[in-house]
Amino acid sequence: MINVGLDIGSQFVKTVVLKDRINVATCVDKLGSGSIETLVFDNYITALQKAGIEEKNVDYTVATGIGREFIGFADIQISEILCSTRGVNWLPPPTGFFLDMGMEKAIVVKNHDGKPFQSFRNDRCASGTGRYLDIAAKPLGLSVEEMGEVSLKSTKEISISSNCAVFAESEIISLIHQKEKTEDIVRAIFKSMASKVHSLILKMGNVKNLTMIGGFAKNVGLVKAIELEAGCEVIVPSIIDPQLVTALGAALIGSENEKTTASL
Amino acid sequence: MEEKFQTLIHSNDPENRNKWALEWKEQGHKVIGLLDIYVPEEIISAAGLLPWRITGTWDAAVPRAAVHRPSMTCRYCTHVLESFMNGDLDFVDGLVTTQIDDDFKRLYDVLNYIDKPGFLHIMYLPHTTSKTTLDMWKKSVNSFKEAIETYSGNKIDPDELQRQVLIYNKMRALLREVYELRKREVPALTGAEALGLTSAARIMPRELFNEQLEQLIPYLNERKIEKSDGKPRIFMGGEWLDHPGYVRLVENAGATVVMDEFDTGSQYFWDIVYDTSDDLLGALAKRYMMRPGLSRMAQWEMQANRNLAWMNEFNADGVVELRSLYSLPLDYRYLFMRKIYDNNNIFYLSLNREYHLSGQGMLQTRIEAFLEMVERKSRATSV
Amino acid sequence: MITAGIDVGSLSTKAVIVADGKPVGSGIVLTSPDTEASAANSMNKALQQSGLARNDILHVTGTGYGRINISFADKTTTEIACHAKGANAQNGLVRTILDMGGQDCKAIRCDEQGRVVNFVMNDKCAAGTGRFLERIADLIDCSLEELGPMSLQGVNKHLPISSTCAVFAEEDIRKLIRAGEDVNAILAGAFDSLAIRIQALIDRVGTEETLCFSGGVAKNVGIVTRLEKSLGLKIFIPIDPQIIGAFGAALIGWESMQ
Amino acid sequence: MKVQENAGLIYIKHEIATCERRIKRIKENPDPSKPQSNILLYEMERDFRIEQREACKTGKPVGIASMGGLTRAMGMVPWDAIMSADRTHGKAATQYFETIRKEGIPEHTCDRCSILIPMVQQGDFPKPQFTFMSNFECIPVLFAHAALCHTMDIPSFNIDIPIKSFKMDNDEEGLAYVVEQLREMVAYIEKTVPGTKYNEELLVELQEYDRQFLLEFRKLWKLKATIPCPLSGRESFREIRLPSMYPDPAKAVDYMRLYLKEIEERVEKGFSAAQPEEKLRLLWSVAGPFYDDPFSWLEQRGVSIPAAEMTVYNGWFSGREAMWGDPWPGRKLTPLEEEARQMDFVWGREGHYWVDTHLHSCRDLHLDGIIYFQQWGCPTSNSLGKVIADTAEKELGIPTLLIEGRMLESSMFDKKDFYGRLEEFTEICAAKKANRQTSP
Repeated sequence: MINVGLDIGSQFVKTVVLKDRINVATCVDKLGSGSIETLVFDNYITALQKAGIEEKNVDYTVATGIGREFIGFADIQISEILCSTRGVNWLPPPTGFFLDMGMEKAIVVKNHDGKPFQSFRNDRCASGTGRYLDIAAKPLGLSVEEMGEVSLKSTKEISISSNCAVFAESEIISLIHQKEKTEDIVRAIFKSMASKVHSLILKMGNVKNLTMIGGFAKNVGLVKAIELEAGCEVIVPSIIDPQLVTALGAALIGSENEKTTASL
Repeated sequence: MEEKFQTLIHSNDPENRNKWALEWKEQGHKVIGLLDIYVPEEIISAAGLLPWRITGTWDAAVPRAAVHRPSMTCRYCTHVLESFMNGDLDFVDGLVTTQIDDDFKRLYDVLNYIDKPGFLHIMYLPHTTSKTTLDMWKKSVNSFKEAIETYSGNKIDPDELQRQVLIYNKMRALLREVYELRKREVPALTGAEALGLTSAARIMPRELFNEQLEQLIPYLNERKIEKSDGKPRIFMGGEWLDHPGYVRLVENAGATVVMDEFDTGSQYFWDIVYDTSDDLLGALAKRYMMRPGLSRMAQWEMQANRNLAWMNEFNADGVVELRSLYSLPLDYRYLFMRKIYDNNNIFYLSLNREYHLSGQGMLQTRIEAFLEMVERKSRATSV
Repeated sequence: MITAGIDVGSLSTKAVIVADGKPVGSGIVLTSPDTEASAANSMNKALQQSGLARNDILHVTGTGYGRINISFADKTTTEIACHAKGANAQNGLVRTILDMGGQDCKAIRCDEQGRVVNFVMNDKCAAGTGRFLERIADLIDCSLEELGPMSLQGVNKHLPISSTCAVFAEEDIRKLIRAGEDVNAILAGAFDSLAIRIQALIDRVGTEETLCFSGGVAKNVGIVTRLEKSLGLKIFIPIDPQIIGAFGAALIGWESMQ
Repeated sequence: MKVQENAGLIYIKHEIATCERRIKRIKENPDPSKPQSNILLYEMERDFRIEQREACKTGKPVGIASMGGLTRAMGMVPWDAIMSADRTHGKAATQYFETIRKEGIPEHTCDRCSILIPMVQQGDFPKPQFTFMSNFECIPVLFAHAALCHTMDIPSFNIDIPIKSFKMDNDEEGLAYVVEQLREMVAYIEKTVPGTKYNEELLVELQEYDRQFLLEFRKLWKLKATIPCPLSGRESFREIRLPSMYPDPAKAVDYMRLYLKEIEERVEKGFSAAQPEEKLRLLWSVAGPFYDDPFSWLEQRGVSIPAAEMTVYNGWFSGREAMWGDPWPGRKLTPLEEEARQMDFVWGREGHYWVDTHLHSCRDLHLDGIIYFQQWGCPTSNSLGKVIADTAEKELGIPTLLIEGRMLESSMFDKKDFYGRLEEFTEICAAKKANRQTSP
C-alpha cells in the first residue's frame, strides 16, 4: 500500500512517501515566488521518483499545512495539528507533549495517543516564533542555521531587554556597536526566544520531556537554550528529519481508515 | 557619611533588596508585601509585621507570569507575579493590596488561585473622595485591621498604633526635609538618589530608617550634586516606577530632576496623619484616601493642581513623564494633563516605557531633544 | 572658522565640514561595528574632499544614535536639533522637517532660525524606517532605489497592508507575494499605508510654508509623491538629504564657537 | 483634532439609514434563517437614534452611559456612546484609529474605549450634558469617559461599588452605600443639568418593563440548552438592551416575546444553526473580532455558539441572578435600591465570580469548550483566561482556547492565523468529546 503525505508550510513544502507504512522517500523544497501548485506537484513527483513509484500506484494522498488548499490532487485535506500529533506519536521515544516551531508559529501540543488534547500557541507577537530569529540574524550577517553553532561558543551572559522583535533588532545593533561578541549576542537572542517557549510549556503544566519538531528543531543552539530555560528534556527525532514529521503524520493518517480521522 | 548614604539609597537594588526583610524574619517576625500606597502601613507595623513594598523582577523575561498575563497588561503586575512564581518572593508571608485598578484586582485573583503567598487580603478602595465613600473606606480599613489581627494573632494595641503613626509621621517629615533640599539651585541629591531613598524607606523597619536618615540629614544639608549649572530642572511624572535607571536616564540626558509625582516617591510620604486624638483609625483612613492620589482616583484636577504647585515650589522648567506600559489610568489621564500643561505653557514630554529597564536608546534621544527645547526657553526667560 | 559635524547613524556615518557656515566637504561611510573608526573614516573622506587638514578644524560636533562613541567630538547634540538646523540653513523657508533614517522616523517643527519648537518620533514599530524599506526590498528582491518607482505603477489596484507593526506588515507582504499578487500593487499598498503613518507624524507637529524631507529615504519618489499629494504642498528635498544631520551639527558647532 | 460638538452627528445619521435599509430588506425579501422580529428591533433602534438626534436639536439633555431607567426618570435621553462604539468596526474603526494614533489617545486599551473619545469629540456622536460611571464598568470604560469629560468639560459623577458583592451576599450595608451615592448623583444632576427632575413613578414603571423583558429573556436561556442549538452565533452575541433604553419600552417587551416565539418554533422544527449537523457546542467569551464573522465559519463546520459571556445581559448572569422585583431577604426594595442592585454585576467582582459564570454556562447549555477572546487592553478579562481554562478542564474536562485579538480595529487581524487557531481548537474539542463519550 502506497501512502503519501504532503505538508505545505509557510516556507517549505514537504512530501513523505510510505510503502506499507514504512518511510521509503521524502522530499523538501523551499517555496519561492513561483506558482505554489506546480512547486508542490514537482515536489510530490520527485519524492515518488526517489521511491521508484509511479503516481498511478499511489493509494491515498493526504495534504496538510497552511497551504493545503493549493493541492487539488490530494484525496483529503487534514488540519496540521491532527497530522503533527499523529506523526509525533509514531516517533520513538513516546512523549506526552511536543513543540512544533516554524517561521510563523510556535505551538506546544498535548499528545493523547496520537490525538491532540490541548495546545498553546505563541501570542500574536512575532517575538515567540522563528521569525524573531530571522529578524535578529540579519544585523549579525548570519543565517539562522549558522546561529545555532555560533551560540555554543558563547562564554559571556548578556541579555536582550526588548520584548519586541523590531526593537530587539535595534538593541542587537547597539550591542554590536558596544563590541559584544557575536556568539554572546546570539546566545542572548536564543535565551530571550526560549523564555517565550518556556511560558508555552508552562501553560501545559508539568512537562518533564517533550519532542521538538519543525525546521527549528534542527537548530542546536535553540534546542539547548530551550532545555536550559524550560528545565525539561527536549527530544529531537533522530529517525526522520524533524521538519517532515507533520507530512509523515499525514501519510500515516492516510494509511489508516480515513473514517477514523476526526477532522471537522 | 557618603558611604552610609550610598548604602542606604541602594537598599532596593536587587542584590540588597531582601536584606532587611530576611533579618526581620530571623528575629521571628513576619513580612507583609505591599504594591500600592493606599494600604495603611501603620496598622501592619502595629501588629509587629514588616510592611515591605514589592519590587517586581527587573529581568526582561517573565515566562511564568506570561502563563496568566498576556503581554498587553500592566507590566508592573506582570513582573510582580513573575517574582511570586519564580520563588524570588517565597520569604514574603502575606500580600495586601487594594483593587486600585482591574490589573491589581486580577493579580490578586491569580495569586489567590495559585495560592501564594499564605496571607492574601484585598481592600476595597473607592476612587472618588466624598464623605460617603470615606465612611465606606473607614470600614474597609477596619476590616483590614481585623484581618491583620487574626493573621498575626496580635490584637492591635491603640497605644502601639499611636506610636507607629508618630514613627511614620516622623519618616514622612524627614523625607520631606530631604526633598526640600531639592528646591535649591544646586540640589543636594539627584532624582535617582531620591528614588533610592524612598524605596529604602518602604522596605526597611521604619524606626531604623528614621535613625539612619536623621544621621544623614546634616551631611545632606552640605551635599551638592555635581554640575547642575544651566541644566533644565525637570519634574518627573509617572507611576509604578521603581527602577532608578529611568531617572538616571533623564539626568544623563542633561536634566536636573528636582521633583516627582511617583507613588514610589513623593506620593508615598508627602501627606502626614493629622488629628490622631480621638478616632485614630479614622484619621489613618483619611490620610490614605483624602489626597490627590494616583491617576486611578477620578479627581484629576486635584492632581493637576498639586503638580502645578510642586513645579512652582521646586522651580521646575518642564515635565518628563514615563508611563509604564498598559497602565491604563495614566494613559487616559495624559489627555487631560496635556491640556493642563499646554494651558500653563509648560513643556510636557510623556513617553511609554517597559517596567524593567529597556529601550534606553529610543528614550534618550527623545528626552535629549526635549531638554534642548526646555533649556532654550528657560535661558530665554531667565535673562 | 572651520567646524565639522559627524552624524553616526545605525546604517551609515556622515561627516560634513563647514567654513563660516558654508559646506566645503562631506563624506559618507557605512557604520561598522567600530563606530569610532567609522566616524574617523567619514571625517577623513570629508577632509580629502575639502582639501583641509585635521588640525584646521576648530570644533567637532557629534550627533546621531552613535554620537556617544565619538571620542574626538567637542560636543554632542541630538539629530533632531541637527536636522532642524541643517534643513533650515539649506532653505530658510523650512519650518517642518521630516527625517527618515535607518531606525526611526521623525517630524520636527522649527522656528525661522532652525531651532526645534516641537517634534514627534515613531515610537511604535519600524514601519516607516529605512530598515523597513530595506527588508521590503529584500522580500521582493529588488534594490532600494527601484521600490519607489515600482510603487507608483501599482496604484490602480489597492491591496491593504494596514498593519502598524513592521513584522506583521512584512508578514502581510509575504502572504500577498505567495498568493501571486502583482509586486507593484503590493508595493503600492505598502507605501500607501506608510504614507498615512508619516502623514500622521507630520500632522502632529503641523506644517507652514516649506516642508523639508531629509535622511536616506528622502530620495524615494514613492513616498515623496504620496506625501505631496496628501499634504497638498511641495516638498523641499536637499541635493544631498543624507548629510543634513551632519551639516546641522557642524553649524551648531560653529554657532557655539561664536 | 478640532473638537466640534454635535457636528454632523454622522454616526446617528448612518445608524438611522442602516435600520431603514434592514427593515426594508426584511419586509421585501425576508431571510427565513433570520428572525422576523428583527423588524421591531430595528424600528426600536431607529426611533432611539431619532430621539437622540432631536434631543441635540431641541437641547433636551442627553446623558448617562448606562441605566436607561434612571436616565429617563431624570428627564434625560440615554447616551450610549460605549455601546455605539461597538458598531463602528470596519472602515469607520480604521479611520478613528488613524485619529487615535495621531492624537496620542491610548490605542492599546479596549478598542471601544479608544474610539469613544474621537467619536464624540469630532461630533459624530452627541456630546452628553452629563455622564455617570461606576467602577464596576472596568478601568478602560471608566477612564475613557473620565478623559472625555475632562477634555470636553462635561459634568460627571462616579459611583463606587464594593468589591465584595452586596448583591450576592444580600449585604444591606453595601446596598445602602450605593443607594446613598445614587441619591447624591440624583441631587447633583438636578443641580447641574438644567431641565432635569427625578420622577420616581416613571422609574417604577420602566423597571417593570425591564422586569417583563428579562422574564422572557430567562426563558430564552433555557431554549439555548436545546440540542441542536436553535440560535445562530450572531444572535447569541447580540448585545441586548433593556426596554428602558428605548423611547417605546412596551415595544421592546413585545419584541422579546415575539423573538422568543420564533425561537420556540425553531425548536419544534428542530432547526440547527450548525451545518450540516451540530457536532460541537462552544461558549464564546468576552468579545470577538466584530469586523469578521467567525460564527458563520464555525457554523459551517458544525459548531454552534449557544451563548456569549460578554456583557450583563448576554450570558448566564441575566439568566440566573436577581433582577428588578426579585426577592431580597426580609423586605421589598425601593426603586433606587433596585437600580443599585443591578449595578453590582459579575464584571466588577472578585475573579471567582467570573470563573463560575463560565462553568455555569457550560453546565447549563451542555457545552464542549470555551473560546476565550483575550481582547487587547481588557485588564478585567485578560489575566483570568488561564484560570478559567484550568478550572474548566478540571471541573468539566472541556478545553478552552485563549485567543488574542482586537474587537474593532482590524489592521492587526491575520485571518489565516486566527482561523488556523480556531480549527486547531475545534479538532481538540472533537477529540476530547469523542474520548468523553467512549470512556464514561
